[in-house]
Amino acid sequence: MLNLSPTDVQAIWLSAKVATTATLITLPLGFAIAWVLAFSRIRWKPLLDGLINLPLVLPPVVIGYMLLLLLGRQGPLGELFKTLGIQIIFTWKGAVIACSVIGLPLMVRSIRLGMEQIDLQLIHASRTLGAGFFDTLFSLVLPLSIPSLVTGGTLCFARSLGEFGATIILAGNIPGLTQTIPLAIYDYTNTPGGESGALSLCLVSIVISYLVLIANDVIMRRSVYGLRKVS
Amino acid sequence: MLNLSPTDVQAIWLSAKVATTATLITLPLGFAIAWVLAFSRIRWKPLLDGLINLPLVLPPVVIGYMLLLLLGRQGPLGELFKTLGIQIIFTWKGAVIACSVIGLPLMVRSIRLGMEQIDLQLIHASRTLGAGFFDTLFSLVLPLSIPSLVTGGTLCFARSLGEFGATIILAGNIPGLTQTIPLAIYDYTNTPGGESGALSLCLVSIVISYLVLIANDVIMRRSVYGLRKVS
Amino acid sequence: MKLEVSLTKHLGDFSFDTDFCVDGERIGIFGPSGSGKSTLSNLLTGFLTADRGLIQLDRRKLFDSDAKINLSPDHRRVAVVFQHAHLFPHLNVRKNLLYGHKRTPASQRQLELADVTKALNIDHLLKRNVTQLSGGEKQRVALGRALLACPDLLVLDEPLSALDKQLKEQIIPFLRTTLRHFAIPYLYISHSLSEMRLLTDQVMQFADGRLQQITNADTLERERMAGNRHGYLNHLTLSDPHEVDNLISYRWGANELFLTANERLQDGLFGLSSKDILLCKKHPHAMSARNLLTGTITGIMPHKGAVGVELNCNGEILLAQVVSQAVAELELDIGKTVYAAFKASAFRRLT
Amino acid sequence: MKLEVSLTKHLGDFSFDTDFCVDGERIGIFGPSGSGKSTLSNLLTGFLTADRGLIQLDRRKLFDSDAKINLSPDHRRVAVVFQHAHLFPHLNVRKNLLYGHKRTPASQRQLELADVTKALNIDHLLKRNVTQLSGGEKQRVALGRALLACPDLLVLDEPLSALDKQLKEQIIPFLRTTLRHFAIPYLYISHSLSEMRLLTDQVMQFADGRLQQITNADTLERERMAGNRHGYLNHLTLSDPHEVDNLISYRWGANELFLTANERLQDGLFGLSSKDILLCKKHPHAMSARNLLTGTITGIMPHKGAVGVELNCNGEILLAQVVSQAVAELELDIGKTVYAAFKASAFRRLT
Amino acid sequence: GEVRISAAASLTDAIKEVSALYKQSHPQVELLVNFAASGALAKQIVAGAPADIYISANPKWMKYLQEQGVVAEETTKTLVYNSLVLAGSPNAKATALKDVLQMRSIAIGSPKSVPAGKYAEQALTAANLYQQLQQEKKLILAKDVRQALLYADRGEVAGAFVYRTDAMLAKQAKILFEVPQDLYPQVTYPATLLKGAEGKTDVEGFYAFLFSPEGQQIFVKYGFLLAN
Ligand SMILES: Nc1ncnc2c1ncn2[C@@H]1O[C@H](COP(=O)(O)OP(=O)(O)OP(=O)(O)O)[C@@H](O)[C@H]1O
Ligand SMILES: Nc1ncnc2c1ncn2[C@@H]1O[C@H](COP(=O)(O)OP(=O)(O)OP(=O)(O)O)[C@@H](O)[C@H]1O
Ligand code: MOO
Ligand SMILES: [Mg+2]
Ligand SMILES: [Mg+2]
Repeated sequence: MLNLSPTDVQAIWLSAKVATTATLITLPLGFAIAWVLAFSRIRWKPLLDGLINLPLVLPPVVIGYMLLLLLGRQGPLGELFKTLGIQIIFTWKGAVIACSVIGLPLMVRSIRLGMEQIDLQLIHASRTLGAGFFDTLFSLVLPLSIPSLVTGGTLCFARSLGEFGATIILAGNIPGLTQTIPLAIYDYTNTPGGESGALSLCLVSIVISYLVLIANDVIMRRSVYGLRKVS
Repeated sequence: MLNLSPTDVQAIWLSAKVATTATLITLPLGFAIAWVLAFSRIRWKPLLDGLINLPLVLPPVVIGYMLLLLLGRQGPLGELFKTLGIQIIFTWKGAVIACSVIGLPLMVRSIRLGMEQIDLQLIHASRTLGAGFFDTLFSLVLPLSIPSLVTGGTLCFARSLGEFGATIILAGNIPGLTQTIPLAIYDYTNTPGGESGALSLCLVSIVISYLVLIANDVIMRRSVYGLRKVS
Repeated sequence: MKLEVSLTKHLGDFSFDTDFCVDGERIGIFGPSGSGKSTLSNLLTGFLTADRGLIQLDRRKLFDSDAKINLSPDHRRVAVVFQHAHLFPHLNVRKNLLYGHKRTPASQRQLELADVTKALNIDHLLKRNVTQLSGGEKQRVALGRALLACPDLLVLDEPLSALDKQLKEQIIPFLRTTLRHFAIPYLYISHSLSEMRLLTDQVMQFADGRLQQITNADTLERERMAGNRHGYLNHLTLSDPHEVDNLISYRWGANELFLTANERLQDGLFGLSSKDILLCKKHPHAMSARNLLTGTITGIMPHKGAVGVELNCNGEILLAQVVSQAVAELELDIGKTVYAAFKASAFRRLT
Repeated sequence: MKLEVSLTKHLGDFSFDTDFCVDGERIGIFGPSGSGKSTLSNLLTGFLTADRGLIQLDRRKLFDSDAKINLSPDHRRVAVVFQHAHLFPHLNVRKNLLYGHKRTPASQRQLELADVTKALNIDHLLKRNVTQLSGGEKQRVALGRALLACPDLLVLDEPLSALDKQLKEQIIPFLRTTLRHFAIPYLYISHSLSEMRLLTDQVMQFADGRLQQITNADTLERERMAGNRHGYLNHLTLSDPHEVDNLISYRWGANELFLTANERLQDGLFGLSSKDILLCKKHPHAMSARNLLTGTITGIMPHKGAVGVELNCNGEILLAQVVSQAVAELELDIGKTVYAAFKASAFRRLT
Repeated sequence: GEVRISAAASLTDAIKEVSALYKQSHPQVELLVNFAASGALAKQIVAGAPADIYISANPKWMKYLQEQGVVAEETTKTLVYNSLVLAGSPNAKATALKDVLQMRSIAIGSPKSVPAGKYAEQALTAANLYQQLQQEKKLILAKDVRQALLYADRGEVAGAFVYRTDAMLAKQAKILFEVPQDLYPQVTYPATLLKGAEGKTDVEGFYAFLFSPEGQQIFVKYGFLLAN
């Protein structure tokens, strides 16, 4: 039933690689931002909150366009990367950046929802025991946030698997090089009779995300520290 | 600075209407599904979980096509709606359906994360006091889930504001009728000198979502029932 | 109330296997931690389903594995008060109280809000948010909530064990009178014998998921007299108080007793520890103890290092406790007369 | 330890404004709920920042608004034990204990894990998950965790108030000896005078955010004698135990006392309530009370309805408590000699 | 009455202007135009989306609709033509097709899904250039023509094969040369009435206006070529 061409197989590997990398990048980033939003008392918090939410609110294509302006040959960051010898546009790194930006708001909101339930007294206790700010962050807040990190990671991974609009602008649609599953599906759907190819790739996406869901549940069950004690 | 044509203004109203309606639809639906996933012991739970996640995992355009097949002339639901005299495709209702389906996984996951922290003993107490299954659901679980409903609602609303791929397929891109903000932005990017129009619409999106974020924070602060008591 | 239970339930390593039939309104469940008390409570309310067996409450079958009957918790009419109050955090006190009441058919509502709030002294809290209550207030509201559901059976699963001693002492008399007052049959689960004595008529003793014996708390406490730091607590029902100088005089059967005056002038049940009673062979003349009764020895019961001496003082029974040397030295024996001295301040009001 | 505090802090309606300098190792903070005790604790640890003022601990300035000094909590070396243990749920007992220890420079580590687990009797719990501990075990682990951080000052903010009476009584002697043993200066915050008496040398009494007086717990308890259900608790240091028949004989200064034998044979501090002492004008001959001391009255102190009678029994001070009629009847007066009778079972071991 | 038009996205501006003009003389007619990719439009129509007029950017999707039997075939005709050009920076020296070999990188629409990309592939293959470009990894594939143009306009690529009409939208990029028409099939925009729309006066009126000199002139203004 599965009907996969060699470039499709490459697209699958690439998608898995991009989604995984994007998730691994946004996990620490999302954790840090969620921390700031949940605990710190900086003044421009609402601004940060709004900014983080942008990629959720704007159409992905617009986000892709903005990233192109930023990271392109003439963009401010693009020049920086060029001097470093790093090529972002038209490479899989571009896809990673696109997916990371799109997935970040989902990550941040999940982690924050979990973090806001951590007992402040625990943090107080940790500080008085000599743990500094960052020490407390890593030795206490991080492990207690695992359930929400897992949720955030799952959302980000899944969204990355399906991300199309921003990726195609930043990474292009080059089979074998930057073509992820959604882009390959797009190619199929724009060809009369391409349905079966598109369907096969959809199924693969579904299977991958399903595996991630199962992993999610397993980690979740192990890391909810007695929050729900069954009588 | 804002440079809005009459159809842009219509697009803004339509987007607000669509996002609001989609949020209002997915709230009860997401609540019910989250409940099943968090509390019930049915066997096909992982299946349901996977199904709910589909719109997150697959590219929005694909979801749009699937919905088109389902709701179209020959689709199983399409016939049903036709006998009811309801037209979905190429109406704002189509946009609502597209956004609802895309927003649902975000809604479900947020609500579930919150629900899983409700003390089971409270539910036990409610049942022994004579509250039946549904009664407990509405009089206890629902009010205690408000923070996560708010988070889910915010995510769904924001995502609906930005949804492009599924909407354009199901609702079409008809100015004044089904053209939402992302579709209008798409049109502008296909027009010479359309940048300023696109930018204006992006700004409007941002402002709307910002208002929703603020509302989120206000409700949140009022409804976290003493979960975080500052010493 | 007649409760017939015959259940088997396996939970991991633990097995609960019990068979009994009790008839009464005030029943205690006593046993060490992990003996299956809460398991029984959960089986009764329906949060655990037994592997096999039967639960019958009066004429209603709540569970019967043979007949495939298993009423859902909301149809069992068995309410619970847990160790922690578990009030609904989103409702104020009034709404918490009425939660079950609203859901009870009008025909079965035997109490109204005002009755219960008055009895539990929580009138002034009605508009409060539940996070603003003290531990004792919370527990009173939880009790009121359960009472207002007018259940056929109320299960109290260590309702006081999370409270501190002082609060406990305040709330027990309360519980005793309200539970009596509302005549709702209950099962009282606790580790504490003193709670049991005040609140139950019969006690079922559990160990390892099995019923050991059905007895009463008084008997259990006597058996533990020597080990108990406070000795055996005599329960004295005192009446007709009136002030005499700085003291209060009470009637105890045919006797007159004096208590210190930091007491309400009200009839009630008072505790007097067997350890607070001094026995003298001869009348001790001028002595600071305000109470001196003449008693005939009706029983001498050695319990480990201590000896319980049961006295009949004008028809009332008093249990004193002395060390074994004193028995010899005072030549205590059944039928002899001794003087029992105890201070006006030795009493503790129980209700 | 010398602690100098001079702080002003406004929190909503509440204002905390205090100025003191104490010198000692065992200091109590006493005051009603809402008097600012936890506020002081938070100001000391650094979770609240005062509006203005100074905190100086020995030679270190922890806070000085003028000099713009405000050490962060992790640099203050002030550890806290809260009412609820607040153990880290993701770490086992061992890792909880070592949390602060690992973060203390080796040069300042005065204790090792083994010392503390032994003293607190938690050796067997090391591998447990913290959700599997009882309330008392949790609190002991929390204490161990704070001790192992070897702080310059330990703040105990009602560390026992969430425990039940029985556990409290088990843990207090423990606390007393361990805190003594490890010689870490501490502030003990509590509502309970009896805890204060056992654990502190000086007591700072707070009300409404202001320091009322610096006194000691013994004085405070005497003042409250009549109101206290247990009267004033005499603290007797007893030594040289040996068994005599079924009893244990102890030395109390020049006196010999008999205690019931459900006691360890060990020196210690014992409590004897002023209410458990009977005074007789004449020698009462055969009597079940095992202890009869001759005492000279050195003070007569009326407190509301009760009268405290201070006796000198062969050089040791004992406070008895009688009702006012008894004073007249027994013709009590300073300089007179009376007999103090109390039972072998009236004692309570405190340490 | 209502006239519903489903038109390929590349016609957006031209159709908008034609509609505006038509409305001046026919204020009672309500024109509802739906712009999207030709394939998406075709699938919508098959699924039963309401449409009277369909204008595709290539014959492939028109043929698909004919096979589905939803088209009033007798009304199908070519509306306009387009041509393929290379757009790039004004400083670039490319003047003929073979010069692309000297360029840094070239953007084309993905040949699988974008008709313009397919035409570019055909032209380059005919000129024996495609293989070499591919081997040198100089080809950047875009999801549609606009995206290819965007890359050229922003200087991300040295040049992009796009339609003439698109190239005229670029801010910086200029048309460097036209691709010789003999190297690729002519780019046609077929239009048609859909079944059920025949006989509606308003629909037929607007359909005729599209082909009228007034209408056609507007297409020319946006760079389209006329079906002589
Ligand atoms: N879901 C479960 N799975 C396995 N064992 C369980 C489960 N629930 C309870 N147990 C075990 O059953 C035993 C009885 O528990 P139960 O709660 O009935 O005791 P209890 O008498 O109420 O004790 P306590 O006085 O501490 O409340 C315990 O050993 C407990 O560990
Ligand atoms: N963040 C705050 N905002 C306003 N008022 C506060 C705040 N924190 C504490 N208070 C008030 O300050 C007063 C002192 O509180 P504090 O916790 O220091 O009392 P306490 O002596 O520790 O009482 P307890 O014995 O109940 O623990 C209380 O009236 C309290 O309501
Ligand atoms: O909403 Mo998108 O642009 O199809 O990812
Ligand atoms: Mg239990
Ligand atoms: Mg406090």
